[in-house]
Amino acid sequence: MFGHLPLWPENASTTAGNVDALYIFLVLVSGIMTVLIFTVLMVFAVRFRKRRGRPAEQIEGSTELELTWSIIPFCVMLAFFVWGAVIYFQERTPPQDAAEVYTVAKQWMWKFEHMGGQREINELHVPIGRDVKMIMTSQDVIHSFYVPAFRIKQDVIPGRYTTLWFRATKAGTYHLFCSQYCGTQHSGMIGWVVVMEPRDYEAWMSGGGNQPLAVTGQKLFSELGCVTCHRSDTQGRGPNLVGVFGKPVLLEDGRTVTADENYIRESILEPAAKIVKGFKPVMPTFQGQVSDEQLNALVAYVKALAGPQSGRPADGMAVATPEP
Amino acid sequence: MVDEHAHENPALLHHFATKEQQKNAASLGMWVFLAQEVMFFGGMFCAYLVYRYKYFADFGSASQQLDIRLGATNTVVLICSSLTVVLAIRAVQLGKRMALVFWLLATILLGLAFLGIKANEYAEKFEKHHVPGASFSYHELLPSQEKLPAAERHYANPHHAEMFFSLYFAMTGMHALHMVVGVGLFGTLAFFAWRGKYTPDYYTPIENAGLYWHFVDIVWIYLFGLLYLIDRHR
Amino acid sequence: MPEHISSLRSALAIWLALLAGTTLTVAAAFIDLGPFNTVVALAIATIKATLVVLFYMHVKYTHEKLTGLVIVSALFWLFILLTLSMADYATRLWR
Amino acid sequence: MATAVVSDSGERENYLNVGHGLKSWLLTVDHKRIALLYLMSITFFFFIGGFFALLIRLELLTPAGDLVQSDTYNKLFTMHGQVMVFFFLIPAVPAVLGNFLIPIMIGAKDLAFPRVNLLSWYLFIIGGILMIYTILNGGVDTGWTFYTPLSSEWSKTNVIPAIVGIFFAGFSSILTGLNFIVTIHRMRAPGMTWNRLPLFVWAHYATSIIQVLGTPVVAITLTLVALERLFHLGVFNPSLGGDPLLFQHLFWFYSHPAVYIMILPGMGIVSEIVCCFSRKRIFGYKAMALAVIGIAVIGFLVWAHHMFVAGISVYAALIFSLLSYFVAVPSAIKVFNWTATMYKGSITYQTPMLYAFGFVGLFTIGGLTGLFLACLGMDVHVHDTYFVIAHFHYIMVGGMVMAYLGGMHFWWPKISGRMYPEGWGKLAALIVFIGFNLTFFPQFILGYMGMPRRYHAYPAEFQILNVLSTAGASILAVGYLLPMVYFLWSMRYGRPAPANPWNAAGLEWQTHSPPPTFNFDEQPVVTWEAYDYDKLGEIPEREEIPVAR
Repeated sequence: MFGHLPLWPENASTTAGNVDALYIFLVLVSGIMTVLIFTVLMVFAVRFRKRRGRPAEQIEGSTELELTWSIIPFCVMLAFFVWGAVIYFQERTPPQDAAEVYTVAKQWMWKFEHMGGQREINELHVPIGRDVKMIMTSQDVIHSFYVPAFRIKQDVIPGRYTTLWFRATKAGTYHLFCSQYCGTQHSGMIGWVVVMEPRDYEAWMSGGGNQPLAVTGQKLFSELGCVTCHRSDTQGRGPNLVGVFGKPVLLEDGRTVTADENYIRESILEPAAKIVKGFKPVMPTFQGQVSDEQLNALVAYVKALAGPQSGRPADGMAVATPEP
Repeated sequence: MVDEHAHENPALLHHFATKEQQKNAASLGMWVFLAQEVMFFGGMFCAYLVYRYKYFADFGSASQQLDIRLGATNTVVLICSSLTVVLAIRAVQLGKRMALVFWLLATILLGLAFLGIKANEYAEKFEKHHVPGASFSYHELLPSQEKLPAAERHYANPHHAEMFFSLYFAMTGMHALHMVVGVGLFGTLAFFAWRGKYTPDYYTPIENAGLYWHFVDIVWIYLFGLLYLIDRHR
Repeated sequence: MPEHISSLRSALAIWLALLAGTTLTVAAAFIDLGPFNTVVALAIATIKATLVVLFYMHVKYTHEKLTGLVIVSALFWLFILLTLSMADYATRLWR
Repeated sequence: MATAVVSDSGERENYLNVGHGLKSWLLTVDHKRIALLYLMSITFFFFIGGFFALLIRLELLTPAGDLVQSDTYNKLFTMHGQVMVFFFLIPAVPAVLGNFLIPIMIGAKDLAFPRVNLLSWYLFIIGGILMIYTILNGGVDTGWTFYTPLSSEWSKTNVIPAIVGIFFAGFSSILTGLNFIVTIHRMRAPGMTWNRLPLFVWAHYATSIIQVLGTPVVAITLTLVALERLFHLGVFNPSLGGDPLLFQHLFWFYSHPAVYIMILPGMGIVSEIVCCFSRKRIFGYKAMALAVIGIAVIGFLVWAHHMFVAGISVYAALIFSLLSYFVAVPSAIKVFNWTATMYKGSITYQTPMLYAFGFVGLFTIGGLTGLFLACLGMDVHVHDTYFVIAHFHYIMVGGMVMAYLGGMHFWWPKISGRMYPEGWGKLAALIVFIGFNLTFFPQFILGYMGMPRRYHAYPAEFQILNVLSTAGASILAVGYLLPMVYFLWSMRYGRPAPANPWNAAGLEWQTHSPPPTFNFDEQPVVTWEAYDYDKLGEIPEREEIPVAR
């Protein structure tokens, strides 16, 4: 856009345009303020330079003036705040039907797993025009998932999920950076986000013949014995998990929580933390027994159990062909 | 030469106009120092608050592993030491030198008693493997689980119990460190008091050390409530 | 400025009150008051602390307003630290 | 001039010639001598930190990480940050100029606790020695922010010595602040009411509040990190359910207000300079005094704007974003009132005034870009990029260091008793201004383009701007070396300074240059308001400045 002198990152997501508009607004307003102050400073400096026979004229101050130049800028700043907050809320509210990518960050690489079971390292393929939700955790220190072309960023923290979403608008290959300092190879923890036309993306997804993530999760679910208690009828010792995801859950202590990814993750690792009403705290912890990847698969399976009507489509399963 | 400038009254420093100004400055300085101490402990109280909120029941379980009798004894010991400090200040105000020395020594003794009991508690934690680190082990019920049939009882998350003990050691450790400093301070004061340095006219160091001691007492009052007394009824 | 010399009686009275507070708080800990156990424990601790500050630390007798200002500032800053931190933790699960 | 004590050598006795030998300096309780001890120490650390900065800029000249290893680079920016923040920026103005001037400005003989003042210097030196030990022993690579769990579990470098060093430096800072608070409350000369205090003193009062109430929180927080490394007390350990974000909350509770520890004293200096070289009373004294206190208090309510993408609750983010905008109000008042002070003044352009101009301009840019970062949607994109680097260097280097240099020039005649060479001073100020902007302005653009901070190697498209930045840094280095050279030169060859070379208001100009040990020959009694430039007339021309003696 600006020839060889780079001033602007690529604009490749629905968010990017909003952030750019806000940025231009901020640059304009603060530019005007800067120019104003600089001009006044310089005019005063020249006009009121020392001249013989013209002593300084003492002025005590003026409360009206001071109030004026506090209140007006403050109102402008409130506009900054509101605009910024609106964009932030959009960025932090993932759409219901987003495709999901489970992400595990570790020193110093990004590991992605799509719903169809495709795994990637330091490269993320996404289609144009499709909401994508990243569900991320870290195996060691804090990392940060940053795609400048999308104007989005989210720290990735050990011990819990953080999420982020975007909708790519332009095919191309864009930088993926780790923006939270994470040790020796911090600047090497980079990769590419490859945005593809939907048709190319379908082709890419169907290649390889992976097992969908939810199917991996289903297998784990039986292997680990979860299925003996979490039965699909009401006879199990644990709650029936069908249709649970995304719904409010009433707990034994009277609180209500929403069954999101972090809740499911916590329930696997720390079953006693939030007991569903009417159940006994009998589930053993799986901390240390499942890897972050396996945990992701289990979460994906529990979400798939909720079925498409609750929002999360099983399209990852639909796109990919299960193993023969 | 600064030293040559010394006044007749050795207690009045050169840069103060009056003794009253000097005394007021010292007192304000001490209070500002204590404000700083509030925030120093405040950082740990903040951490405690966050984790107590997140791991409510596990903290309750871990708290019950602390010896409430030793904790209560220590509270009483500290309260008594606060009284002896008050009596020491009263003694110096009335110009009773030996009484002053006596009450200062009594304070030191009570301070040492506190530290002794604390050391005993720490030793017990080592024996029970309740010290955070590789050897930590914890297998205790959550509060109010004894009433349930054995199969349904639930145990506290050992990781969160370890977090409780991390905070326990950090908070009581920092407090004990302040006690050690206080005992040293009072030792010095007792020595100078015995030499007759403090008079009804000049006893600012004793007053300020007293403020410090009372502050450390107050911190303990909160630590006792927050570490020893939670979820005891279950 | 006339120095306040605390009377033996008031010193002992406060001492007894503090001991009573300790007994009370231990006793209260064993009674099930629901969520009020913490409230009661902290309230008693605060009463004890206030007694120490007012009487043993002579704040009640001082003519110096500054001491009060320092104490209030310290508590206010502690309040900022605790509430604004909890503003994050308490609202994390909101949706 | 009042009769002065004359020493054996025939010179008037002052704090500099009152005693000789190392012992008379190392055991001094004179706030002016302690200020000079601090001056030497922080200058040393400034050049160490600056050396690291130059190596960082040299490495970033090319996209590939080809000058040093990644680990070395990480240590360079970590130690650049730690040395500059904890061992230069925070003590710089308070411990040097504040220490020297506050007692004189309020008409006192010394700070309230001279021995505590000396103790605080020794604590600083212990901290400094530990920091140097850390550097010589292979450095530390956690970033100056010590984010857990990197610092508590994963880093294999000298985290504990660095933390202990910073702990000592922190307590030195607390004691300085405590001393100032008590001094300003208790040691004011007769007639020196709160409404007559110079804004420099007000600014230091506000700074001291932050030092006393903020520093202990970071002290205990870093101690907990050290305890986690030493004894596995896992307060921030994620595998025990510890929340890494709690560390960030506690760290920024201090470290955001710490920015105001750096900038508020600078604001105080600029108020003094702008008034003197405009021959004007400050515009809106009360608002200016209230503004510094306001910044100090509100500054404690905004810390989590460093954590908008860290995973805090969106509602908390909203609160902190809104509160952040409240700091902008008193900051705006400061800038506008300085400008208004110049209106209808009689302005001259001596070196200190040039630095003050630079400060107001660069602080404006730094402050306004701060609004970008407080703006939630904007911050998500530019957080942890070079935009942040540029922003805080505009505040800390463009703001605080400019003010510090301005103040050093302004009060150098008072401190040393000698005039600095004016021509060289102006040249250096110009070089610093140009070098600074060339170094840091390109970084705003780099940041918006998305270059993350703390990157050893970077994609090639960022190179042009990085080259500009490195070029600027080399100019900046010259600009910083020059004053050091001519200040040293002037101590021997500079023209002896009269008591009040600027014909300035303020008690510090009514005593000798350099002042006697107890600051004044007679206890001053204040009967005038601050900045009574209407009674002082014009600033003398260079050649009109009377030669002392």
